[in-house]
Amino acid sequence: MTDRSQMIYLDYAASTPVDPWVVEAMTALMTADGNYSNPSSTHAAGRRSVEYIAHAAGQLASLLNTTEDTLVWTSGATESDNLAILGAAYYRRERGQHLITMRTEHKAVTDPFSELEKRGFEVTWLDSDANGLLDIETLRAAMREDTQLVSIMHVNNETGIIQDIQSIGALCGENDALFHVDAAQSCGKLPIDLAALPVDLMSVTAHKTYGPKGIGALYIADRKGVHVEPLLFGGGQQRKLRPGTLPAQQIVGFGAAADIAQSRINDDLGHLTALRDRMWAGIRDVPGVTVNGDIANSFPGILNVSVEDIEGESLLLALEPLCVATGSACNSKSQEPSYVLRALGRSDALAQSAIRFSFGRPTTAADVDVAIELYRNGIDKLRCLAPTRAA
Amino acid sequence: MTDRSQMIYLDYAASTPVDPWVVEAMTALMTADGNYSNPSSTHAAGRRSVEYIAHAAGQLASLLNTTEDTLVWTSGATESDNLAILGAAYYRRERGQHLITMRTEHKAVTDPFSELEKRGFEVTWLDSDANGLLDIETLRAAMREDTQLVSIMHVNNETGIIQDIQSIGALCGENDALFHVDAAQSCGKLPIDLAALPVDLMSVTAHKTYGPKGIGALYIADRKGVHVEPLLFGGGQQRKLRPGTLPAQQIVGFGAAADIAQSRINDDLGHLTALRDRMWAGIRDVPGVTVNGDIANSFPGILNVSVEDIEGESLLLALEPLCVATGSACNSKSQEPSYVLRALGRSDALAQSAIRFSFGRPTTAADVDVAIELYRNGIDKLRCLAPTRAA
Amino acid sequence: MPGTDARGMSSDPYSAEVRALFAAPEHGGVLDNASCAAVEDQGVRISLFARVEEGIVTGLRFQAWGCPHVIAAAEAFCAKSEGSAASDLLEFSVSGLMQSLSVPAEKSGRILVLEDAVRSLGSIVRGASKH
Amino acid sequence: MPGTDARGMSSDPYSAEVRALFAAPEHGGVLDNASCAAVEDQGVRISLFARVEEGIVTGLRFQAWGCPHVIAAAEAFCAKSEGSAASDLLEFSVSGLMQSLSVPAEKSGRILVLEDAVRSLGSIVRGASKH
Ligand SMILES: Cc1ncc(COP(=O)(O)O)c(C=O)c1O
Ligand SMILES: Cc1ncc(COP(=O)(O)O)c(C=O)c1O
Repeated sequence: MTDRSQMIYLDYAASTPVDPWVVEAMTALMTADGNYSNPSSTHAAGRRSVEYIAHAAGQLASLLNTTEDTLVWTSGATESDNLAILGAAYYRRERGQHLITMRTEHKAVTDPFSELEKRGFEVTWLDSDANGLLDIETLRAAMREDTQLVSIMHVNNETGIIQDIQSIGALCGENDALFHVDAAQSCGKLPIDLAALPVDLMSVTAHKTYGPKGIGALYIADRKGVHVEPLLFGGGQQRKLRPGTLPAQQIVGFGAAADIAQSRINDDLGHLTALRDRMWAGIRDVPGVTVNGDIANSFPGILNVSVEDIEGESLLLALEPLCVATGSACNSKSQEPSYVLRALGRSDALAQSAIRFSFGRPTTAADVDVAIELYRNGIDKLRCLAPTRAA
Repeated sequence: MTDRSQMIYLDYAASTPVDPWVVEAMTALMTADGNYSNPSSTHAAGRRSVEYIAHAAGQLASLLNTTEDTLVWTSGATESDNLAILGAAYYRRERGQHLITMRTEHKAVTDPFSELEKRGFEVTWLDSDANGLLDIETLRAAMREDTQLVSIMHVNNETGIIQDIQSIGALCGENDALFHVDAAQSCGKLPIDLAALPVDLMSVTAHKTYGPKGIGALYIADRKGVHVEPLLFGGGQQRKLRPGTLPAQQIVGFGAAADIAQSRINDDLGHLTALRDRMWAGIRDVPGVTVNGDIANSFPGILNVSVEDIEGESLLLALEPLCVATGSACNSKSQEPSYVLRALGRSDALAQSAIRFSFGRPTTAADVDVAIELYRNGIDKLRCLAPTRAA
Repeated sequence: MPGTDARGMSSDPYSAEVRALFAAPEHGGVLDNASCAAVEDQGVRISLFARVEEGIVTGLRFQAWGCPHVIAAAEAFCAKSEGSAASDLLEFSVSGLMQSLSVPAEKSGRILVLEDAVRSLGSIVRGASKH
Repeated sequence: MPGTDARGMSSDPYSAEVRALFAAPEHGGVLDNASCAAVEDQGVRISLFARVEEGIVTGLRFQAWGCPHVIAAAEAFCAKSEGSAASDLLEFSVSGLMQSLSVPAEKSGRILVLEDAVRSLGSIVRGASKH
């Protein structure tokens, strides 16, 4: 068994620890003193709870440079993606039933689109270039009169590649198609200015940025024609867009996490860039190693590398006690090679050897050095063990 | 402004404080040590997270006397109700499109049914007797060949009335209709034995029983023909019934709350009964006061009373610093008289004067005595202020 | 924040002044040997009692059945109008009270019942003084 | 718990024995002047090297490309079979290893590649000794 005391967590793209200050803010909403009250209640305690929530909304709105009333709380980016995609598709179904997305999106986006296909909508699945980037001309060519929704993620969860949501959004605007962005991996990590970006709907989640799991939000631009139909019904909470007792402690946790992120986003990026560059410098000369994605155009918290002729599962075990991912966390239990890497044109074998190192605030250069050593040694060992092809 | 130091919270049916032990269990899942890992990850940290979740599932399953694999985690009872009602209606739509529920259900039940009506399903809305109880013969008369789903709550959130889910379930079984129970108000508070009860689907939530807000579960009986279609898509979590990164700290909080509830359910009931009886004894001689519901057949944590010729909003203000509810928390922002009380045949005026006192573990006899005094004094004062009708 | 369905609802529905007036309505009650006007409308009941001496309102009392804003407005009216000219009652308007008590717009119908009552009291007083 | 999509997946996918064998595969490598059998199938490659003296397997080495269970199984086979009769190789079955290493059922195809390699080694050894 892995000795936990020496476990090195390099899977921050899957989830992050919750900042202690966030935990403190959450705790204050759970115990004693009436702060635990139901925000739907009219009495003093309920109003207090509402004030906390409003404050948190202000914090998240500030991070994204938008206003509180554009935000709907959800249980996470998966629900936000569903609310955006199913909700907008139905809201605008009279206008047209053509939808566009990419093959390299997260399952929380591809699965709702597949469901819509089953229900009679038509979906165009765009390919990226070999680095995972969407060519704007590919999108332009796919646009139709009846295209009503385009969904392209900001930062890819497997490769870290950053899409040009500014240009994509502009193109969507010209075609009167709504533009949804899954920003689960970028919220709190890359600057996002919703006042300036031509984005209609954006999904965010707290647990990728030192907030709690199980709380997210959907941004719905305050513009004519931008709206979604709800997926859940009951109570009147959140203008009927998303009912249910508001989980005040979760929301306050997200708000606090957003506040912290805003104050240190540049420092974080500097820290992550240094770690990612150190890691890549340490392994780039390993024979057969390649980056999945494009370092020059990536969120620096993620480095995804494949290596030739190495079996991925054995490599992963050889890397213990590193906690890293193969494929994305959400799919990594299946032994299938990542569909995202396959979509970039990687062979099954290469995709299968992919390791996603992802770094976070607590990661140190020493952690990275251990990771480098384990990666090099692991590959050496497995190569020594492997039959020489000629044998 | 209310002085918070003397605020007396008697709104435990709206939400409860989180037990400190639960908070501790949650905190352990959020900070350091790898416990914050994504349960979808395959590495050691991810597996640890999964183990915590499995343990919590065991705790909730034990409280309800069922097995872990009948439980699907959701964001609360609102989502569970939606998943059960929309999910079962669509799953069984080939079989029949007739559904049955009651007018006195929570909005989280009535609103999904109203939505289904808009989508072409047929809903029979049953009336209760004057106490809020469903007469089994009323249900029998409503049953049809094509009835595929019946949804009746266990404990009513406004009146505390307890429905006979054993008999209702048996009748549903005879008619091959699925039976869904909204147990948001009874889970952890009344004994529930799912191994013995003829219930197919049951919604529960943590925040009404000293757990965190924003986490619930749907019980789906492990019986042929009992199934729901998912509302959300993405990832493979929870057998594709409800995707999204599992909010481990929330689940662990629910588990811990369930564990505590199981160990003290009888003591809690004794405590609440004593408080409720004390409260009622202290106000029953106020002229014109009546119970909404039926004390003999109610969950003792709730006492809902109306009083003749008193304006409800002024009564509520006169009761400060008590935190109590008029109508249910979820609707109390609208000034409409409670639709639940209207459905029991209360006049608008009587419904409008309704105050729901609800008690919890921290409530003391002294709290109740203050509540009695404030209630009596408030009514006296308002009656003195009111014009004599003859004037 | 739609997040809360609480835009405009997150704050205390009652201003400090409304709370104070509601908590201690010093002019609540009846006045013997006085003119009285009673109005019932919008689910609100208001009775006003006035003693007028030489064209001046020397005593005012109210009874009210209604929400806290109605009670507070009635109290505020009485407190302010004692000592003023009886003829002013006829021109009384609640708009000043609506503002100073921050009465939410949806309650304006109820508060107008007070205006009706005051004006009706004004005519009664004028009628009485004509005798 | 469907709650976790983790039924049967919540526990460590590797037994302590698999971990130990994978961490230190003492029989990994080649053997000079030895018989050799190589099989490639199911995305798995295995080469086995055996030195046989008087019908007894006196030395065994393996090379493998595959998942940890494949490597662990190859190592376990080598460790156990050194010193046994060469003729046993022909009857070798992986079912014992599958069980003792708790190999998940979906991987049985890959482990069978080891069985093929061992039996093929058995025939080669027999052929060689007939000379
Ligand atoms: C790009 C992306 N979208 C959506 C999600 C789902 O987010 P959540 O776990 O909050 O449901 C994730 C992570 O799991 C992600 O990386
Ligand atoms: C009977 C009933 N059903 C459903 C709900 C909704 O539960 P949740 O707040 O967990 O969404 C509540 C409480 O709000 C309730 O009392």
